[in-house]
Amino acid sequence: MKHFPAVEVIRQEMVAPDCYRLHLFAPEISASAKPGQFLHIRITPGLEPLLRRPFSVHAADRQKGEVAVLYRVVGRGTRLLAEKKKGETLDVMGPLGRGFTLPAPGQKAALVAGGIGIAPLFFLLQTLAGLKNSVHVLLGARVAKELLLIREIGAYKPSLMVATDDGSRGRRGPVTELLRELLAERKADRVYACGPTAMLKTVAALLQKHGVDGELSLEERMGCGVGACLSCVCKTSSKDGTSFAYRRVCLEGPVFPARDVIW
Amino acid sequence: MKHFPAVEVIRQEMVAPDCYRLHLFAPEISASAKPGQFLHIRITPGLEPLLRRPFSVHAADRQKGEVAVLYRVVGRGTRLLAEKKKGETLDVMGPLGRGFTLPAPGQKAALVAGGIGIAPLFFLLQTLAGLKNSVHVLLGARVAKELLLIREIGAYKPSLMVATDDGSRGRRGPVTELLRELLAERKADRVYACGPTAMLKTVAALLQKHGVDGELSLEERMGCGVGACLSCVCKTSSKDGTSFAYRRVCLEGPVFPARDVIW
Amino acid sequence: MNKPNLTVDIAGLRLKNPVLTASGTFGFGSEYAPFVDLNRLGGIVVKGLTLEPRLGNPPPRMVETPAGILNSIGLQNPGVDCFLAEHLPFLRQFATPVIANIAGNSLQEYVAVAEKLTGASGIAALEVNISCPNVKRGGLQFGADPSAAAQVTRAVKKATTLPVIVKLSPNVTSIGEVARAVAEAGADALSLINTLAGMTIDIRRRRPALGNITGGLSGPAIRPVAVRAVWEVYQAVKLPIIGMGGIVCAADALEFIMAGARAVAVGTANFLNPGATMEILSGIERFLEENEIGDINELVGIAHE
Amino acid sequence: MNKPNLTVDIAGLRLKNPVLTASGTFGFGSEYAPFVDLNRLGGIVVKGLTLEPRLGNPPPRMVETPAGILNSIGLQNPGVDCFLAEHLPFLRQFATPVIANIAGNSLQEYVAVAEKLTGASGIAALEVNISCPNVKRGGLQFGADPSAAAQVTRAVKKATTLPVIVKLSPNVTSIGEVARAVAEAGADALSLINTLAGMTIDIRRRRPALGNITGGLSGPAIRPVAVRAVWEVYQAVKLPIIGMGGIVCAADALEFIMAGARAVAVGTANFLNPGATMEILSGIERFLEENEIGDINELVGIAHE
Ligand SMILES: Cc1cc2nc3c(=O)[nH]c(=O)nc-3n(C[C@H](O)[C@H](O)[C@H](O)COP(=O)(O)OP(=O)(O)OC[C@H]3O[C@@H](n4cnc5c(N)ncnc54)[C@H](O)[C@@H]3O)c2cc1C
Ligand SMILES: Cc1cc2nc3c(=O)[nH]c(=O)nc-3n(C[C@H](O)[C@H](O)[C@H](O)COP(=O)(O)OP(=O)(O)OC[C@H]3O[C@@H](n4cnc5c(N)ncnc54)[C@H](O)[C@@H]3O)c2cc1C
Ligand SMILES: Cc1cc2nc3c(=O)[nH]c(=O)nc-3n(C[C@H](O)[C@H](O)[C@H](O)COP(=O)(O)O)c2cc1C
Ligand SMILES: Cc1cc2nc3c(=O)[nH]c(=O)nc-3n(C[C@H](O)[C@H](O)[C@H](O)COP(=O)(O)O)c2cc1C
Ligand code: FES
Ligand code: FES
Repeated sequence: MKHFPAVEVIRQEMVAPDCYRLHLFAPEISASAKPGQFLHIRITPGLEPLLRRPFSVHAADRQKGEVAVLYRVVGRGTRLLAEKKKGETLDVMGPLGRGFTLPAPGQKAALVAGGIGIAPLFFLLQTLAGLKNSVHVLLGARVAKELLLIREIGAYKPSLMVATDDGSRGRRGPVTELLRELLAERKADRVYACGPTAMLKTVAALLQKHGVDGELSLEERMGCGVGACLSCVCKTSSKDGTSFAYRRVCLEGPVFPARDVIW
Repeated sequence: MKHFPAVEVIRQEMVAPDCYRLHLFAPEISASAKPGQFLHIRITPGLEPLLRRPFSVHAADRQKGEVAVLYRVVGRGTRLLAEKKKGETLDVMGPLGRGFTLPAPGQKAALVAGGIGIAPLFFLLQTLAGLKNSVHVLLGARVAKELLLIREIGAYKPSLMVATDDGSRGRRGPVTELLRELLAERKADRVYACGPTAMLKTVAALLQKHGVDGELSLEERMGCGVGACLSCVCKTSSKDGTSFAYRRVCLEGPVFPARDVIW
Repeated sequence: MNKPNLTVDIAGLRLKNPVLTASGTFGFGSEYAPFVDLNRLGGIVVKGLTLEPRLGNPPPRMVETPAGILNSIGLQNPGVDCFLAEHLPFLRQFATPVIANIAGNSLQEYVAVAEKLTGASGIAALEVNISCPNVKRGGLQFGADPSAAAQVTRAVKKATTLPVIVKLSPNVTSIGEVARAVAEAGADALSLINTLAGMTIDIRRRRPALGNITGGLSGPAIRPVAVRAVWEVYQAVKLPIIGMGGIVCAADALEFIMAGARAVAVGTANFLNPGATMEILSGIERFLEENEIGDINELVGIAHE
Repeated sequence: MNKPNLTVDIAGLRLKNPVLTASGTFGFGSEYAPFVDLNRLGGIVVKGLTLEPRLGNPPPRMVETPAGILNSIGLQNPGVDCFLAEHLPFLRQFATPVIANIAGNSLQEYVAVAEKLTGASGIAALEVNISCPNVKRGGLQFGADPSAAAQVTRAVKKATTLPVIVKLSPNVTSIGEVARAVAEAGADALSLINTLAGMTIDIRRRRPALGNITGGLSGPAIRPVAVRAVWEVYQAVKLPIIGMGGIVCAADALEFIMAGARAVAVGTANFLNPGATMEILSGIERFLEENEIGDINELVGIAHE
């Protein structure tokens, strides 16, 4: 069973302007979730908004039976979610979808996060901490105060590089510039990226250019979240090589091999 | 202007099981409301429920600029209303509609309330307290614990009689039995009634039988509350004597002369 | 930047802004006068008028549905003569065009009502309701069939010198086809949509909830249907369109305008918020300013490009 | 009291209860298997099948509307052969009838798909989709016209020995007329309604929000339209009806049943609540018990009495 109609809110905290982290008590989810998978949350029992909202699993504490999601308030659903308080319950489906493929032993991993894209990558970082791979984290945002969770990322001691659009912290420019250099210097064997579409597109192009493997966490409007409604599709290369196929972000994704995505 | 988009809740109290009294800070309404008029309240800024809900003005404190409504939780809207807390605001239109006609000097008034029907009659009682008319209050409910506001009614020192369906307090049977006796003893010159449809129908029949004037506060599903949509109509005798006419409860009512209503 | 232009021309009628009231939801104007500055409205469309007074349908006449309401008023109105004598004089005080919505049991009745209104001073246009789902006759039987719709249009056009706006029903297989027929018959403008036919059942009583059994669905629930209808009619005919159906805020109104409506009408939203028309009007103005658009007309149908 | 009877007969098919899944909202069953006991469903109606695989429409394919959603999937499906080879075997494990929803670009295609499914073991009935608003051909062009609808019905009836359920569109002037035509052509049952044609516009981009411009509206918003359609078709023809459109709880399902539906299908509600079908089923059972009704069939069409 992956449907929990009454998951308890343990706490909710604002981590940056308009950015919240919600901790839920969900031992089954916590025990089985893999980095890159997501939760499909019904924010209200009413009809406003009607649909569930998907959020990546951002962290899991198996001891305590907790999972967290990290999200930005962008509309009605996330605004309502931000009002949830300790002790209230949410209707949660999950973990859903296909997560990241962990690097092979010895592979150097690079995690590229744009803005709220750090959400699933943080969980990946947590998981990689148990392995021996070397890990780069490239973190981008528009301005310094929107760089999320720097201290907490630091705790895992990756090689951390930062970029902001306005140069208010770290490199000035898009985070993909950091990746470009990393790849040029052959410091990454496997790349994981999550962020705005334009960023992911650049990442995919860089990976192709350097012949490096990587995975992208995509977003699309979702209905069911389980593969039944075919609304969340993205364009991917088709298996038989002809034309293309629409694949479901909720079931065949949200994580896709970068080279499969057609932009 | 009779539209106040942000009326502050002063306090809300439960006065009986599922029965609440809501106090609002609304000086203009308080200053102008007449007994029998109503407020049209938008309980949520969202679309669930979509329409406003009408509630009679139950009390007004002009000194403090407060008005109160007394209501029973019967569905979605009233359930949400019961959750409103001090300091929250509500979008209120009012006072709306045509209220009760006060008795002429010397007339003996009888107020007949079934259940939550005491809501507007309490405000009438408050108002009559300033006049010299003798006042009977006939209060009915299914069981003793649903008899509303007995103590507060008592404070105005009317002649108070009580009936319950199960006889758990006062006379056993419908409150209209009390009215039947009162009218037979010619103790009322003018009758005011509010309550379930069946009760109002009996009141109207008794009034006709005894040739006594009276007014009834009616309820119908409302849209606009201001006379524009024609959804809240009740069947009344037509002015030209032929056939009948549908009159708007919100504008020509909610208070109608008992003899005008066609059942 | 200068204030953006909000003036729109509909059927030879100049409106100071594109925000009208929808027929049947704003009475004869006076009901909402304590809540809305009638002078600021782009136009007032009054409740549907018939030749004789009509009693309307038995209550209950309204029931809430998810994000919508069903109504079955059934064209209760005091008749066109009473309207002219008792209600129009009030409306003449305002610098806002009054559009009379008319209905009839027969072609002859439409014509008779149109003639009476044409003589009167203070009527700016006629809106011909051939789409009311709540009356046995005088409504949808004319609107459901392109050739009947054209017939009514021709007859009313002949009977009046006023601009004729024909109000279309969404309860048809092809609203574009009805629009074309009505356009060819000489309509000056179109308004759409009227309510969708619907009903609910009270499962406790095991009976239809409305006294009239079926009713017309309006409100936000039907907005996507209405936007698509405007989109389709915009492609089908060249006539100006007054769009309506579930508009509650400026963003909703802009959807209709971008889909091809030159003006919009606000119906059910008045019940939720008597200030809806005013908020929509100022919201449209703000949108134009923020996006540096000098003239509302630039947005009409822009989503087709 | 004994447990009330929930068994219903549709088109010669005995269903253990009246709660089905609506085509396109429940995939091929396996997707929801982790959430729903497929054995407890009255029936499973699978995603629309065509002769060849279909890519479907470009995204975005879904957008939320007030109390509803618009979708423009466009019949993406792997084709009937792949369904038979890869998906049907999974469904055969369950003691629940599988109803195959079929569509086509042409009469021939409907016939070819029907023939392929008729041979297969584990298909209990065909639901003929002549009402999809999201494809250029193979959908509504057959459902909008009574005689075209009758033609498809006759052709499929001839091609199969399976019970034939025809799925009707609400986007027509008279759904009763289409129902009569389809009934005369030999349909064994009817299902209604498919989605209402609709669209929304993204006012920031000034473009339609859906990749396909228009889509189909489903969910609670359309429920009153669906209930009325069932009501009308129940009066028009004697065939059993599967009712759907915005059902999210048992009370909603009971509305359809009282309006004349012998079974109901749950669509959009699955997305909100994967347990919706199960809750609706137990809610219906509870209603029967509380009201001491021994057989669900007693309630079918009771609101007409
Ligand atoms: C697999 C997956 C994982 C996600 N993980 C996270 C996460 O960890 N943290 C986070 O903050 N967000 C995440 N998102 C995006 C998140 O689901 C949306 O921000 C959220 O649904 C918006 O809901 P709303 O009601 O607040 O916004 P709405 O009012 O619905 O829309 C506001 C804006 O958000 C956009 N939007 C809405 N839904 C989506 C969606 N499903 N995908 C992309 N854009 C959308 C709309 O286009 C619109 O511009 C994820 C999305 C997917 C598909
Ligand atoms: C002029 C007027 C004054 C009123 N004054 C009071 C008052 O002082 N105190 C009070 O408790 N109630 C009063 N009512 C009734 C009150 O408006 C309804 O109880 C309320 O609207 C129910 O809302 P809901 O969302 O909780 O119920 P819903 O979920 O909408 O419905 C629940 C039940 O209430 C019935 N109902 C809903 N609306 C109305 C209505 N307008 N009239 C009659 N029945 C309705 C429904 O038929 C249903 O059975 C008044 C009604 C009118 C018309
Ligand atoms: C209570 C009510 C009464 C209506 N009466 C009329 C009418 O008399 N004539 C008419 O053409 N349309 C009438 N309509 C339809 C509206 O004018 C409008 O077309 C429809 O409600 C859709 O707009 P909305 O969703 O903004 O309400 C009525 C609608 C409602 C809700
Ligand atoms: C995402 C989606 C896909 C659908 N696909 C199909 C389909 O392939 N064939 C079909 O006949 N109906 C299809 N429908 C229509 C549903 O089966 C149903 O008729 C409609 O959604 C109304 O029911 P609802 O409001 O409960 O969703 C689809 C609906 C949705 C929401
Ligand atoms: S959200 Fe339904 S298939 Fe992905
Ligand atoms: S509620 Fe609209 S006329 Fe009374």
